[in-house]
Amino acid sequence: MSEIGFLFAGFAVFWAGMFTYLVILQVKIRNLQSQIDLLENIIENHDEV
Amino acid sequence: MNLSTQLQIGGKLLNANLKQAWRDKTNWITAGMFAVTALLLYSFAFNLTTGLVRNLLPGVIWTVFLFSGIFATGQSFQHDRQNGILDALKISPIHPMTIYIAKTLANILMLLLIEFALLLGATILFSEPLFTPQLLLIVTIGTIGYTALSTLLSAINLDQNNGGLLLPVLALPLLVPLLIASVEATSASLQQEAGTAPWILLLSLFTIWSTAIATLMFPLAD
Amino acid sequence: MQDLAIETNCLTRRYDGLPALNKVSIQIASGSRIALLGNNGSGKTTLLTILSTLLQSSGGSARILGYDVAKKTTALRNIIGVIRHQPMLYENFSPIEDLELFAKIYQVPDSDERIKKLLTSVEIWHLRDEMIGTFSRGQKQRLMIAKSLLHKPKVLLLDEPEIGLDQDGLRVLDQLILMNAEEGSTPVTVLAATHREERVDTWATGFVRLERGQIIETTLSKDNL
Amino acid sequence: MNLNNIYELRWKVLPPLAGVAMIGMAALALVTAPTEVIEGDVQRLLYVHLPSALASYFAFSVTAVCSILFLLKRDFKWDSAAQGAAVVGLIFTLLTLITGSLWGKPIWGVYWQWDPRITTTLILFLIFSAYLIARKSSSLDSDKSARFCSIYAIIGFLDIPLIHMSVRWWRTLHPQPIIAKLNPALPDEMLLVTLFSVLAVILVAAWFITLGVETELLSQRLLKLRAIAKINISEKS
Repeated sequence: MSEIGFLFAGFAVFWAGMFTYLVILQVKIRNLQSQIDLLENIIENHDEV
Repeated sequence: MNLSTQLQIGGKLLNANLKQAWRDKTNWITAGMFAVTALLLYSFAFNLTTGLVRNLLPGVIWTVFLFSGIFATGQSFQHDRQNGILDALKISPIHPMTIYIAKTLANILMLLLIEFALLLGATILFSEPLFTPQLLLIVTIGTIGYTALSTLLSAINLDQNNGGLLLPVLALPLLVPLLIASVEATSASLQQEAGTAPWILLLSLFTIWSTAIATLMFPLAD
Repeated sequence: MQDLAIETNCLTRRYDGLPALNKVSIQIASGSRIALLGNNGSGKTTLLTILSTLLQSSGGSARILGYDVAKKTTALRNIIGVIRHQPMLYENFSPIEDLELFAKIYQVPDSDERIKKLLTSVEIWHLRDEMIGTFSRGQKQRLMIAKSLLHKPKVLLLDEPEIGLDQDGLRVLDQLILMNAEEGSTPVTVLAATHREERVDTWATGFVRLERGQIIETTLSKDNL
Repeated sequence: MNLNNIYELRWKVLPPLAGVAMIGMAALALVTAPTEVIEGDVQRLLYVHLPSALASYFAFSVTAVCSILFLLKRDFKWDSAAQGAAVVGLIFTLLTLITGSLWGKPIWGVYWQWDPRITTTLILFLIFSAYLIARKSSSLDSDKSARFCSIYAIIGFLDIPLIHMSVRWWRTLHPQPIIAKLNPALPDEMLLVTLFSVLAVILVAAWFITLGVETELLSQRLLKLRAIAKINISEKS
């Protein structure tokens, strides 16, 4: 691999790592939020009954 | 409660811990057995009878000591927790630090007994002068260091099912400086070359540091 | 007015988000003997564990004879005697060895006398040099009764003290702890969780009933003291 | 304006700021910064490598501080914060190690060198991996596990100087081929770019930490809601 290759690989890994983590976190938060909303709905409706 | 009564009680508790360890030897015999087996295995794998012994011995000694020691002490509070003694001590007016120090000291004494016996055995088996004052000092300091940490970690059970097994593995990364310092000090001591001093210094530093931290942390772990 | 021995204020404890104890407020007068009733999982053990300073509450406060339980002071620990579900004994010690250690820890004066007297009262003096590990549950429980009284506590926190005891053992329990009949002792406040509701009338001066971590019924009558 | 208000601004301020800083950093590192005379273009990896290392230290110190706060206050939000920060720290440690090896191959000829700093970083990685394994393998709401892990994190963090010292002595007291790690005083321009990169990556790390903490807090909340739902359902039946 040429020097530029190593440089490119390093930056690629760096950016890719950050983006991946960001995406994973966003998906996780969205999932958690939707589950929480669902449960809150259930609990509220339950109280009315 | 003042310091002198606390010391007296600590002494009593240390005595009780030692008595308990002596009567229920399972843990310690297991640790000893593990150490002997590991030593045997190493002697076959590395062919320790050749002249290269000196280079390998420090690593061999310390991996054996560290693993057997952590496995034995990692369970040390387990027993007290199971029969409720830890609770009995916690609700008593005794200071948590005293509980911790008494337990750690008992562990150290039991481990030193095993380790010195092993050193004596290894001296005969490998015909290397392993029972020297300097080496005994290094082993003692190192043992105090790792026992202080592993006893603290054993005080809190992580989870009923896997805590006991997970614990020794978790303790190892924290003990890297100790392992490096002990191995290097031992190696320097065996080769009788200059350079033992800085390693003993680092080892002592680690031991003082970990003992202090662990003693301060124990009440918080309560 | 009588002093309060045990006082809790909105005491709460949660496990995994579930409240095991939910805003429990009780006031127990000094010298009264209160039975803590309720089904399994109603929060009895949790309440007793918090009061014996072994567990942090998630909210609210608790005081024993004016000492804040959360502060876990030596003074507080010197005045409570505890029997938990599980015996708290060195399995490979003899009763004498076990009690001697704890007599030292609690700085009990004339400890040899005291130990002998207690072991005789719970009727296991003849077992004094046997290993505790070989004891039956009932024998261990008798030893626990002796151990909890060792330092003459002012407040007793008992979690099902009847476990393992035979008729004879129950009599010992009643005499020593529940009826406060130990010789020469000042009245002790007792809070005891129990399932043996038929026995409550014989010793209790009042009761607290818990359900799902909340008090559903109390009778803390002070008049029949 | 108190601390809470500042923290409320995190979603408005951190993402755009971090994003702009990162793009600026890429431009500066790849285009503006002069090519290093000896190492050539590979040297530009320094602009992601060094900031990553600093960001990981930053994250782990957040973990340690939050662990202390948890032990003192016994409030699970500090436990969540410690966990969230530990994950971010691990990611940046990993990035540090990877970019370091990619720099090491053309310069040293090998990907891995048992150099004091690399070894210390690796051990740091192991310690906080162990921390996360311990934390995730036990109940999220368990007081005991949280206490154990807090203590572990604090000891691990305080271990760093000792690890570094021991590894350094270990490496330098041994006779071995000297590998020149040429790090002459950086020229002014490079220094500026480096400082800017550090700032950018720390901003990103802060943003990630807030996101990570948010995830942990939501998990805690979900746990509580599940418990409440369970009670409600059992009351109904």
